[in-house]
Amino acid sequence: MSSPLARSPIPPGPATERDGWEVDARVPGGPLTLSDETPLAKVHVRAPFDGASRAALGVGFRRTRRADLGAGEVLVVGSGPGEWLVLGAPGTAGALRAAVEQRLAGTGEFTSVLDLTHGRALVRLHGAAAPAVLAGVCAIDLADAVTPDGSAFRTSVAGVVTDVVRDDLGGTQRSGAAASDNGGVRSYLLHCERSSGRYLADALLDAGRLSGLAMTGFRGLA
Amino acid sequence: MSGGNGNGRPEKLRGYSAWSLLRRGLTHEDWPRAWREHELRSSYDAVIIGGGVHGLATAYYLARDHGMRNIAVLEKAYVGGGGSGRNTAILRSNYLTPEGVRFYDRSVKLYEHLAADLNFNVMFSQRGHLTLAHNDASLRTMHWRTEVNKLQDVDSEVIGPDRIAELVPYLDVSDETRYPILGALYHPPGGIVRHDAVVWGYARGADVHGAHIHQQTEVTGIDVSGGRVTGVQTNRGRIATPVVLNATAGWSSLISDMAGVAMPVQTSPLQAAVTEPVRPFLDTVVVSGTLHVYVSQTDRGELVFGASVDPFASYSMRGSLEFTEGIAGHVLELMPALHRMRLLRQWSGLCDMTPDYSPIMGPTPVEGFYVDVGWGTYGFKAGPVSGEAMAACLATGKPPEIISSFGLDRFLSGRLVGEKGAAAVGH
Amino acid sequence: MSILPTTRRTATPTSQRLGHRAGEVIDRSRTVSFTWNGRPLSGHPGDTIASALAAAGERVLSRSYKYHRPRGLLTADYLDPGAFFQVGDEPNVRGAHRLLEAGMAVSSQNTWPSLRFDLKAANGLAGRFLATGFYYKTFIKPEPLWPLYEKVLRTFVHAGAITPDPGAAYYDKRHAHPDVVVAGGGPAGMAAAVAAARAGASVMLVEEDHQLGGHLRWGDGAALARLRALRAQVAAQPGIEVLTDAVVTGRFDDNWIPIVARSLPGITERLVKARAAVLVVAPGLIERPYVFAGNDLPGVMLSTAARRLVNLYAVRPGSRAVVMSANPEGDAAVADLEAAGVEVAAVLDARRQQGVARAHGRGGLRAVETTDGRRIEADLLVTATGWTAPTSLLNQSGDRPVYDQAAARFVPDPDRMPANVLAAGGIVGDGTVDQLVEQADAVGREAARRATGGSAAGTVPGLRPAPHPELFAAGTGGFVDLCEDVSAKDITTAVAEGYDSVELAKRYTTVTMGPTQGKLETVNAVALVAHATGRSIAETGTTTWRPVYAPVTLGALAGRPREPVRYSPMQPWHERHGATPLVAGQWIRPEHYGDPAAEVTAVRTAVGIIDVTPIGKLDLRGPDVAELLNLLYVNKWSKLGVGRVRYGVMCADDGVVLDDGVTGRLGEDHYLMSTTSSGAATVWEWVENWLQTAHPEWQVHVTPVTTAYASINIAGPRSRDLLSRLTDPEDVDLSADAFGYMNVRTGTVAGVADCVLWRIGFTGELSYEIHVPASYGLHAWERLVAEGADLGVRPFGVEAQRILRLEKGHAIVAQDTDGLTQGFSAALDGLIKLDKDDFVGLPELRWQQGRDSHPRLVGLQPLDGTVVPPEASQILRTDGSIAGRVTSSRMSPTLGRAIGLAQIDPELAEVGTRVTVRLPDGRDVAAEVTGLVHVDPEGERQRV
Amino acid sequence: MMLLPCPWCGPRNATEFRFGGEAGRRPDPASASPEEWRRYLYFHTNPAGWSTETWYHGAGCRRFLTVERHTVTHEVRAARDTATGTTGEGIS
Repeated sequence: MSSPLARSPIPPGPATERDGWEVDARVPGGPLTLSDETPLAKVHVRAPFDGASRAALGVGFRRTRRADLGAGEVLVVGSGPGEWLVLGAPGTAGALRAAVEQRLAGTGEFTSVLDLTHGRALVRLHGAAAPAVLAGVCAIDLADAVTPDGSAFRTSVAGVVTDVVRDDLGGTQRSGAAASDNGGVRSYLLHCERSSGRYLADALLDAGRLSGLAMTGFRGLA
Repeated sequence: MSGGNGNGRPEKLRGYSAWSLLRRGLTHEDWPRAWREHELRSSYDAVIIGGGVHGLATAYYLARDHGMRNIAVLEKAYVGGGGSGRNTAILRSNYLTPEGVRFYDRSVKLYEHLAADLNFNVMFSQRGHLTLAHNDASLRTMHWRTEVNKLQDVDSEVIGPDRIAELVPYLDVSDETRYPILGALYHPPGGIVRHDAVVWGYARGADVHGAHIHQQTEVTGIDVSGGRVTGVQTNRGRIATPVVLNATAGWSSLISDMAGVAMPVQTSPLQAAVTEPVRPFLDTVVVSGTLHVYVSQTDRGELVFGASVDPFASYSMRGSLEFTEGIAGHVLELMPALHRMRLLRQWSGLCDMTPDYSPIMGPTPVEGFYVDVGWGTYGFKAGPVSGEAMAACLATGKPPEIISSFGLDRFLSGRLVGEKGAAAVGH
Repeated sequence: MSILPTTRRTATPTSQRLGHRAGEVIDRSRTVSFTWNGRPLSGHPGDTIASALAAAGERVLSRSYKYHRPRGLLTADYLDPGAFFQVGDEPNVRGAHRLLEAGMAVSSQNTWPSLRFDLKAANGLAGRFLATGFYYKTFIKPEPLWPLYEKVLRTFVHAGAITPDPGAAYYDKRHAHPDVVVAGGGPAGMAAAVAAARAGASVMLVEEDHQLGGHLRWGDGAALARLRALRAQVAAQPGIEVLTDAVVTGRFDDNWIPIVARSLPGITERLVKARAAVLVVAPGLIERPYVFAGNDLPGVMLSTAARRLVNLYAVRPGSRAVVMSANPEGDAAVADLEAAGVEVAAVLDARRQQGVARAHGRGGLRAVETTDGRRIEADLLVTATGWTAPTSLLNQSGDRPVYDQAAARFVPDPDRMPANVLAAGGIVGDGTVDQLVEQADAVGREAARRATGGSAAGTVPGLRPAPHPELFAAGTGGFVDLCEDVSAKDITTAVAEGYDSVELAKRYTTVTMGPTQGKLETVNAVALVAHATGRSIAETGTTTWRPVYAPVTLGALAGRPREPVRYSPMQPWHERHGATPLVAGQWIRPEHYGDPAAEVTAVRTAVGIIDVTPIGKLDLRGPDVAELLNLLYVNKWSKLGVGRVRYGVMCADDGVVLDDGVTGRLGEDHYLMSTTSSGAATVWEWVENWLQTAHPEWQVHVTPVTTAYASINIAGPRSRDLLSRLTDPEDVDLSADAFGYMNVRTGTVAGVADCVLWRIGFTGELSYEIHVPASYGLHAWERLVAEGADLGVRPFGVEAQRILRLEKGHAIVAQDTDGLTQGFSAALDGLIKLDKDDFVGLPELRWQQGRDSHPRLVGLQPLDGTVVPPEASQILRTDGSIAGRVTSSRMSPTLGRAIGLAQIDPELAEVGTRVTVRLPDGRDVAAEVTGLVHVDPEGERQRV
Repeated sequence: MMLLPCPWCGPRNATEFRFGGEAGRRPDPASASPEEWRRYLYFHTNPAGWSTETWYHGAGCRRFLTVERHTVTHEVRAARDTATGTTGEGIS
């Protein structure tokens, strides 16, 4: 029996395989891009919003942080009151879940840790014009003063309930992209129910049509 | 009794005709007032609160058919200023339940002869009414309504995309759309009417038969003594009366509260909008429940749009942007060629929504206090039949059979009316 | 005089283009060709359609609504009621605002057979009889003729036309969050924007015209110098986004401000939805027309129109003019006309009781009759009789304008404005440009302070409206509304007939209801009503200004189509294999793959697979899940063992059936709940509602996992054979003893770990529902298809599933029930446990059972098995009354006969009762009430 | 469109929420009379003024909120998480 291949809901351009996933083979790059990041491990945590678990995860609702919880570098997102989303490298979901469970075990709180890697679609909208594109389909104020780098919020994006994470990437890493004041290039991770993923990606591409938004290859968390 | 039956034209209601128009055009003689102003009496045999189509029609039939002439209609602003002047003027009788179909069918019949009856052209345009089905479930409901309608001799049928395209060439009936049109409930007697004309015609008719119409007269209290009504307080003074009818919309629970009678209603705005005119291209009324939109084109060439009520309790008539965005998006889903048409004006009316999408009509626990309320988004259609039925109810103290399903007591006894099944957007 | 219109004998119009003007906006170095009613003409870039026509000497631009009277330019701006054109397939184009483009096909609207010779103008002769209320008083009898009259009336509609072809257009939307939106880009708007931005606010400055500047643009040299300075300040000031050819179309709750922006590259129109902290309303003033006999003749125009034509477009508006002036702007128009070489035959100074009584002419102005009885030959009459403050945006914010008699206009009431709305410039009062700018500067600073400082509202300097004579109507007749052809006489007639409030008169005459939205007409109409009733204008009051502030296309409001749609992971396979799509809510599902009956037979005789991914799935964790299930389901859950699944039904507290599904216990504190596809979102919210509002003390975590799993039902006698090829018995033992009916297991399927397998039976066959982590759904499906080839595996769609479940008598919520169906009417007698302490819906269900008068859900079979009574066929009693209806029906491929389910009144619900079913074609057929289950009533097939 | 001040997410467009009606109390199902039960089901105060209501922030924090809102002006004077009582203070 061939080992199963995991597929994203967003059809790739030229496809290749990576960590058991079919991914878009293009080298990521371009001034304004959308990439399918669905293969990232996605671990969902529920716990009291203001207790020991929050302390253990190091971040509360509406903020993110990069950390190592014991299974490599991850992005911890305070995605809701008493809800967290932990994003890690493809293929690490099992280890990540175990690491998070272990970290929360000592809190004595009522917690749940679920692997939702296959339950959610995840894309990254990247580039200096990303806020302008997102403003076409999202009512939240994307100004630095309101939603700075490291913000997380859930809202309706093109009619789909979406977790939005502002996760600017360092300006020196990718030439050609304009950097914002704090040195990074505007970048948003958008995360929704898997079955809406294809629609969301299409809607974002459509919203970015006049700005030159193009699909590019898988980037990963870095 | 004076006047006559529903088809008889009382002697006094003549006056408007092409000939008299010509004569006055030549002589430059002014027309008489359509209804007169009167002093507010200190007592009336009955007081009707609300100068919309329901209140005025009730006054008209009460005076004409039941000989009650010492009656007053109290209107806090101007006649027809509430829901009667804010609805989208669609008439139909293709309801779901037998009691609903029978009731609204009587209303359409009265509307068909209303112009002649009132000697006032209400411009009832029976251009046909299409309710589109975009999925199995709504198509099944269309069939259900059709079958019930046919058993009551109401003209309804389910038609397919080809017939729909013939009736409305601008509709996109291809299966390429996000909400494909699978079929439609076609109701030829349905149509649109000039809503203000209905109000004015009834006001003129009620006036001719002796009813007093008091505009700018706001009810501020209802006097109840020993479990029965004794009078109403207004901004112009107290009126003694043994019979009070609450025929308001939007404020119906507040008025009933004045008499100590609780109403199972939630008030929410219903929004509507109109475009600039274009030359006529849409002959039928088009409704899509799935897309929450209804459209018709007036004789002036404007498109009139409506939707479902705003999804929360509110007494605001300020309107909203999401309403016009939603309407425009959904209209263009149905008729993509309309994107260059311009929306000219939007407005709101207040609707009193009941738990079972049916009205509340008849007596209340307070003797002499009657209600004709809870009309949700469908009150205008029922104006004539409600007036006829409530007139009988006020005159006899008992609700006539045709409204027996709509009593207030049904909510406490758990016998709700079954229109809920079809009513999400029922225009 | 060549420009005098407009009979068929008129000579060809000649150019009226003037020499260079200091403030002109046209580019004379280039020409733009277009056609006017098929005739080639040209103008310059920067021309509006109307200015190009006026430059070409065209004076009659349209015909009026009711009487088909010839009309020319009145305001020469967006509002001009005489300049509505059809441009290509676009109707009602504002010809005095829309810029000329090369190749435009411009035509006048509603003229037949031609603009110059309009047959319907005969209506004008009947004008005396077409007076107000005409339609209400005629065509009443005979009744049968009304539809014919109506058809004729509709042919008189004054408007452009649309075509069924949508053509190409691109509309989009954008959200914006400026601190301050300034509505109006005249001197006050520019000054307010600059001041607010200097104070640190982000500002969006919105101007309806194509350039900033307002009235400075058509002013004198000093005004033009001031214009350049202000524009330079705006351009140099960071933090201001300027939108020209854009309009604020409304103000909604919490300063939600839609702005339609045009002239953006690649975009037909964009709707900017701004959530602004503060709105500054600075639209200036609108010049008000004067009502007198003949006031609609081509050649009669406002002073601002004449000045725009001369100074912006270098067009001579006439050759011999009379000017009626009541204000400095009117006086300035005199100077402009003289400078343009127009002979000013007379200036009537309204401040000295001079004025126009009547205008004479046919097809165009020929002479002006003054109030002192003079008759002056002229082809141009310019009026400057007063101003209207466009208070609509303020009214939408809660303000009620008050009438200032000394200034002869309604002005905003500063006490009624909310703290997040301010007014600047001419709408507030009058002054020199310096004074306007000074006030606006202070407003801009205050706006920034309120937007960014958050402190309590400070004071805002006002501007006093300047004294102005009250000039509305000469009393000689004329039109108060040129869009709607409503005359002054119509208003007085309406009042005499009892339509004596502004709102009633408006509705009776339709005054102010046309495309100019009353901006030009309302105050005159109010004045006429006041005069007719003997009340003052202040007592009469004004009508309610409703959104939209300016007409908006449906395209702009709609934007790009954005209707969310959901797909299962197997969708690519379905598309490749010819599935007929079914739109089910947001989901696109396979209805069938060509032959639903054969798909049914495959399930009954071999094995079928169906994609049931849309079935709602909730992951429930925590020690109190069983309590939750006991509360929400009508049946009991406390004793469900680990590894077991159970069917449950939820009702609401009114006893009405809400949803159903199976829930399995995967671990001690871990359950997986399934719901109907359409109920997935509702049930999730329902569960959260009870947890959060009624039992926050319960420890339960709910996570929606509907699309975390690809769900596949494998059904049929060979389903075990098929599934066993993809599983390892060491991991999941499929044998009947190890994995019995209504059990759940977790394990690896087709190499995919963490799958959930339920043995359940919606189809009545041996069947397994497998839930595969969604990324592997397509893989698992393809493996099932490949491994099952020799077993006769066949994919089946929703239609086959409907038949299969109907054969088994399984009700579908919302098909076999409706919005009022309580539990005991859904054949749940065995399931509902009235002995529980509580569950949602318990009291109503107890009372329903006690009454015992409710309809029942039953099986139904027509005696003639070849006749399938369509769903919704009514069941009749002998007296013809309705006793019930067919809720589901199909031809059963398994039984070879028609079967159904029905809701039926209790007296006919006994099994074996014969009933009459009325078919849609009117025929009656006999049918027999049966048990719910038509195939395998004992359920033996699913327990193997 | 009015803004609702979500105690968790901050001010959001009302379209992100679902209106749950006036906040009411469910009678004891064991002892409620039909009339009491149906008053709970169907009869609410429907004021033209301040109203205490339930809203569900379905497109945001997915919490049920108790909101005091004016039904004429749409002004909101208080909003808290129904279960936790959170009013927004102390959230970072």
